[in-house]
Amino acid sequence: MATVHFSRGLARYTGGVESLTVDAPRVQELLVVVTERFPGLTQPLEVMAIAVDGEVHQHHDYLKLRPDSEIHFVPQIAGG
Amino acid sequence: MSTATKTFEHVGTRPIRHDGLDKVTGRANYGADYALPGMLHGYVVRSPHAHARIVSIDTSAAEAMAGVKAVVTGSDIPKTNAKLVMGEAALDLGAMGDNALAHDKALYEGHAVAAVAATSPEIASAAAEAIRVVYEPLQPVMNVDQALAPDALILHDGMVTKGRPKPDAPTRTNVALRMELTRGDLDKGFAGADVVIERTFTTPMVHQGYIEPHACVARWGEDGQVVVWTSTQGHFVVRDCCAGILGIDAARIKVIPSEIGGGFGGKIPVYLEPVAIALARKAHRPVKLVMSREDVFRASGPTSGTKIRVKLGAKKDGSFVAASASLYYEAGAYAGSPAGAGAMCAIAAYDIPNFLVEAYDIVVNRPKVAAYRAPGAPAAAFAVESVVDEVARRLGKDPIELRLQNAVREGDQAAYGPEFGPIGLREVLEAARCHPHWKAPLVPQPGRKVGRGVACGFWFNAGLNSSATVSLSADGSANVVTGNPDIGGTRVAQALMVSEELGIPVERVRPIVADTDSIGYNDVTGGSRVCYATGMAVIEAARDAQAQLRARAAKIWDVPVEQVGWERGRAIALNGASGREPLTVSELAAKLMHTGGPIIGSATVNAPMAGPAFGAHICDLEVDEDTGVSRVVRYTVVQDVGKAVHPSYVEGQMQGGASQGIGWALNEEYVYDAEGHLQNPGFLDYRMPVASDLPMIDTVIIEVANPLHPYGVRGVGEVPIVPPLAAVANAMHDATRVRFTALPLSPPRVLAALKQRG
Amino acid sequence: MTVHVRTTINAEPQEFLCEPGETLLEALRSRLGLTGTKEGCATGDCGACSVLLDGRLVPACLVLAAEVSGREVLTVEGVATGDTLHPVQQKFLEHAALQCGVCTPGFVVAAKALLDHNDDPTEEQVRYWLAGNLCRCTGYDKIVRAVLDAAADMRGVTV
Amino acid sequence: MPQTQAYEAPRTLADAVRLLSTDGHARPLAGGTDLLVQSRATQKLPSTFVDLKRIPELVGIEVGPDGLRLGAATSAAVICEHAEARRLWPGLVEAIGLLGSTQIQGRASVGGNLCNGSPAADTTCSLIVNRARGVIAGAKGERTVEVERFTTGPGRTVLEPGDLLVALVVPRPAARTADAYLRLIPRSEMDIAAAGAAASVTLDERGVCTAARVAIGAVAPTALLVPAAADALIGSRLDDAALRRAADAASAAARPIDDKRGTAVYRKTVVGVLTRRAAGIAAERARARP
Repeated sequence: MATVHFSRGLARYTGGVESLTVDAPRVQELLVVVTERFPGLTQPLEVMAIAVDGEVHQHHDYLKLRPDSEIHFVPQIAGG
Repeated sequence: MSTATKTFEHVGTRPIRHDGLDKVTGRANYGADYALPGMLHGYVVRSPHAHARIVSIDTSAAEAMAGVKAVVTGSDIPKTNAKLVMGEAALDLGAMGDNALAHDKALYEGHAVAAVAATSPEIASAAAEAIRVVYEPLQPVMNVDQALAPDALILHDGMVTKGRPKPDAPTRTNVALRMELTRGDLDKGFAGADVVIERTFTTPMVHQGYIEPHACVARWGEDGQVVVWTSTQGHFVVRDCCAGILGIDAARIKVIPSEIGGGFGGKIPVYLEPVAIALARKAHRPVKLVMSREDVFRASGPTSGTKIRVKLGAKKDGSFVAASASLYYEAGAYAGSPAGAGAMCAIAAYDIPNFLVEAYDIVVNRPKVAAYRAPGAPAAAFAVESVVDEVARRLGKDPIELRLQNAVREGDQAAYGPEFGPIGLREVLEAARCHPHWKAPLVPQPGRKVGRGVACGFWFNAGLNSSATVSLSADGSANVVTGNPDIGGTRVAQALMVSEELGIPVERVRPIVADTDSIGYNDVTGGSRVCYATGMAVIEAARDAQAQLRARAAKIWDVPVEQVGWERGRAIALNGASGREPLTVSELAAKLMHTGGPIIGSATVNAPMAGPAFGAHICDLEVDEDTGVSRVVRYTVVQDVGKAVHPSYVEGQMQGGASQGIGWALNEEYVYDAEGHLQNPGFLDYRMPVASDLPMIDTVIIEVANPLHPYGVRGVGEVPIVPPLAAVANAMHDATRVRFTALPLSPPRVLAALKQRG
Repeated sequence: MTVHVRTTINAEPQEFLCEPGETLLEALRSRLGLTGTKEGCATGDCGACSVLLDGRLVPACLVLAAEVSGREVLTVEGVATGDTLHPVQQKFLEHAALQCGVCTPGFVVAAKALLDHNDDPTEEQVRYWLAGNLCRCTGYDKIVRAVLDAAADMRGVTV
Repeated sequence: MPQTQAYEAPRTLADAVRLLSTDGHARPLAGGTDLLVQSRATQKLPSTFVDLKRIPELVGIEVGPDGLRLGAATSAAVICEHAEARRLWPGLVEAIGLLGSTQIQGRASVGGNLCNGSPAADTTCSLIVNRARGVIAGAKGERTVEVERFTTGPGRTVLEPGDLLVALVVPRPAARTADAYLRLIPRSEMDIAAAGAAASVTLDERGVCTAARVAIGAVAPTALLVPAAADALIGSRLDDAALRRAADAASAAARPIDDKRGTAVYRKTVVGVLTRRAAGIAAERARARP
């Protein structure tokens, strides 16, 4: 079960839930579970990238998750 | 081999760049240097209004003029909602197309509304004057405060604030995005602080200031094949943007990059290219478009003006316990300021247990901002590093000590999310503390006050996608081909990497920047990613070639390939195949056709991560207290670069970034009147530093290897523009005891503050 | 009324026709194919179009092409002697005094003009002489060093 | 934009005057550093460029017993190379040396700087304090005008259609007389003055100021001669108190505006500072003179 962490900002949309364990093979499936559980997160997550085990990914849908994966949502970086 | 102990033969040397000879003799071709047979000259008609509805455009008189071959308006650019994923961000092709030629509204002074192509520049400009545009002027929204006012005019109907819950009812807003970073308990954190400093800072909109104006030539072949010659930081992005905006297959567009006369982020967006293609399609002839310097200032590139509130709490011992910050960034005419990146950089250098950083992206009637060297970070660092300086003074602490005490280290979770790997912030700060500059006494000149300031800066750096090929010639020379325009010496760095891997002298390696048809996809030259990510592709391509060379040696020696090693540019026989003399690349190359034909090594990398980097700058500033005129008299840049491939060009990046930051701090700013007309669209009154404004800029290269790169390379180019704003302002405070919260520190502003101080 | 200009450019006789209001910069670039001289502003504020007119440093964007009749123009293309680079050019390469390189032709011409009349300038003299040449990439450090080194080199040659 | 129809390079003053007086849209071209920039910016190209630089009276610098004669189209670079002029009018030549970059120096002329009519023109204040006069040729013959009366408003001068500024003449300074000019720019180079001040002072054998002229620039529609500032200096030994009184008089005389180059408040303040410093430098120079 991967663990998803919600920052205090995001926890406003989860009713205060700060973490959640999800059984999902990949990020794509994990996001489905998370947004079904907390529909209010859908818009806020649009502008976030995902850090899986400390690595930030912009294109994350097919990223495989380990049972002990830690997932954080972080802002996207624009330009460069 | 660990990168820390890795020794290099070629990397770290300072050979003459391959493209240098053409550049010192005037032979190198930049964007405006191309001319084709039958080429037409284009002219872009631009809005004189900062905000206006376009009622009608009558092009008939222009079209009827002799020599006019095509006229285009917004109606020639399809409206689209398409997005293009470019590296880290999604580009809004609809906004980009609307920016290239306005559809319904002119959103800033200088917004392109029509364009003509004619047989001479004179006819084109005369025809442009004959185009009748009827505007319905609207009240311009020129800054963050005006945009957020309850009765503010709305730039874009239907804008919703991303990052906020979907509104139940339609909202009217100029806020395109809100995001935040939080950790811990802010109230508790501040409650435990002995010192709390809170201030609000502003920075002006500034321009990248590249010396070469935007320029391109487009040809629409009768077979439907489009060729574009252009000065850009990323020709693949030009191709994909033009394809998306105009609805053409990307494969039908070939973009040939010229040499590029500076970009700093400002030559990532497309402005002229879709217009030139649209004109060329109508005219059936090649079309050249060149921006004037005024066009460049009015209608391309600036970075956001900002308003930033920072609150920082520290204990008496110096440890930071809480921070909050609100960052408001002007996006210009369309969503997409670097507010988010600013927020993520704001406190990235420090380990603070409790924080809340929020950022707002706000549209205003100014040109759409483009990336500018560490976009978003300099303004945020100006605010935060000024407050850190104030905390140090309040606590009576050395400002470098205080920063060291709170500096993030490997294993810390960055404020913006991930855990830091090996980073060099502490090494940088230690080096700054030990530098003779930091210890030198300040010597005031008669009639002048002198002060010293220090500040840190952080930038993520980017990885992204790169392709490279290394092809070997029978004489033992090699070409290394990539797809990243070389703005500051990346070609010679890539050649050095090939030399390192294959043992070919660097002058026998020819680095090439190939067009979009001739090399695989490359993301832009930006994000300080070329030496890092494209460098990785080059190294992998060279290693691919090296593996093939080993196989050829195995063939020559008639041994299994496992018995062939590679050492200092030569194939060597390993145990079991001893007694055979090593074969150099030249010797192997001479036998290419007998051992299996040409060798081409190739690689494509998709690097999701890069090594983040930190710098610290020390600034000595003199100020004439009677006039408010100040000069930077000594400046030192210390930066972790991972590994300097060509140290001269690494130093050059550090010096150049610092001088841009000094200009931002002291004199550069967009000056608009109340109607939204830019008052200083030229180099005379947009005051970039000139040679006599600056001292020599000392550099200290720190090398904390980046484990993600085979040589330990980190991005270099962006970090050095982050600290100067605060370093200069902190020096100004040291000299005058006035805390400046608004940039630039222009003489009138400084003198006014000194008078107020008394 | 087209103007017929007979002049000398980079020590070679040149003839061309131009419009009366056309600048030397426009004529060099679009009529004579001498695109080494760059346009950065067209208002005399950036120095990218620096050329020598009868040995005097001028901005080609503020000279009419018609004015150069009977006079001598030197552009960046004429600074090297055959395959031998001028010391300023050589030192720019050695010191990595260019990044994007678009300001480089103007700097080369301006620095050559300085060293033509002062072969031992101070750092301050170099900085003020070159204040009309904008460079946005380098922060000028390596440019100033290259010019000082070229001056030393030239003194070494002539002494 | 209407195109320029002709380029003329007359060899005689008479030809130049004829060309300019027969075509109201013809414009004289000296260095072109203002004319070419403005005609592009305003999209108003002259019908004919009348290049003055091949007319002998218009180019060249001479220092004689009566003083200095500057051909109006002489480039700043040529003037600055004239050692005798530098020695006699150090402030004036320094002001001329401040006209733009090295490149601009190769083109820009004092005549052009004056005829452009900018209140911020660097040379005007120095010409005024040195009692320079402009020699004007026109269809009706030649006349001379004191430089302080030459400019009548921003971009406006006493020149009438067909008039041509031929030269500037500056009388030789009296004994123990010297000048200085300072301007305020945000950078170290390449800017238009936010304020400027020139001073010329004459001392007697005991070091008492017997004559002075002070002029200030960029703080009013035209450069201003400030008699009150001169009066503050005359009779003093040019000590700090006198210099400060002159500074106050200059600030009081200033009528600046707010614009992109500085605020009115700022300009009013710094023009005093510049006056004080310029007068101080002029005093030092005068003291060093026989």
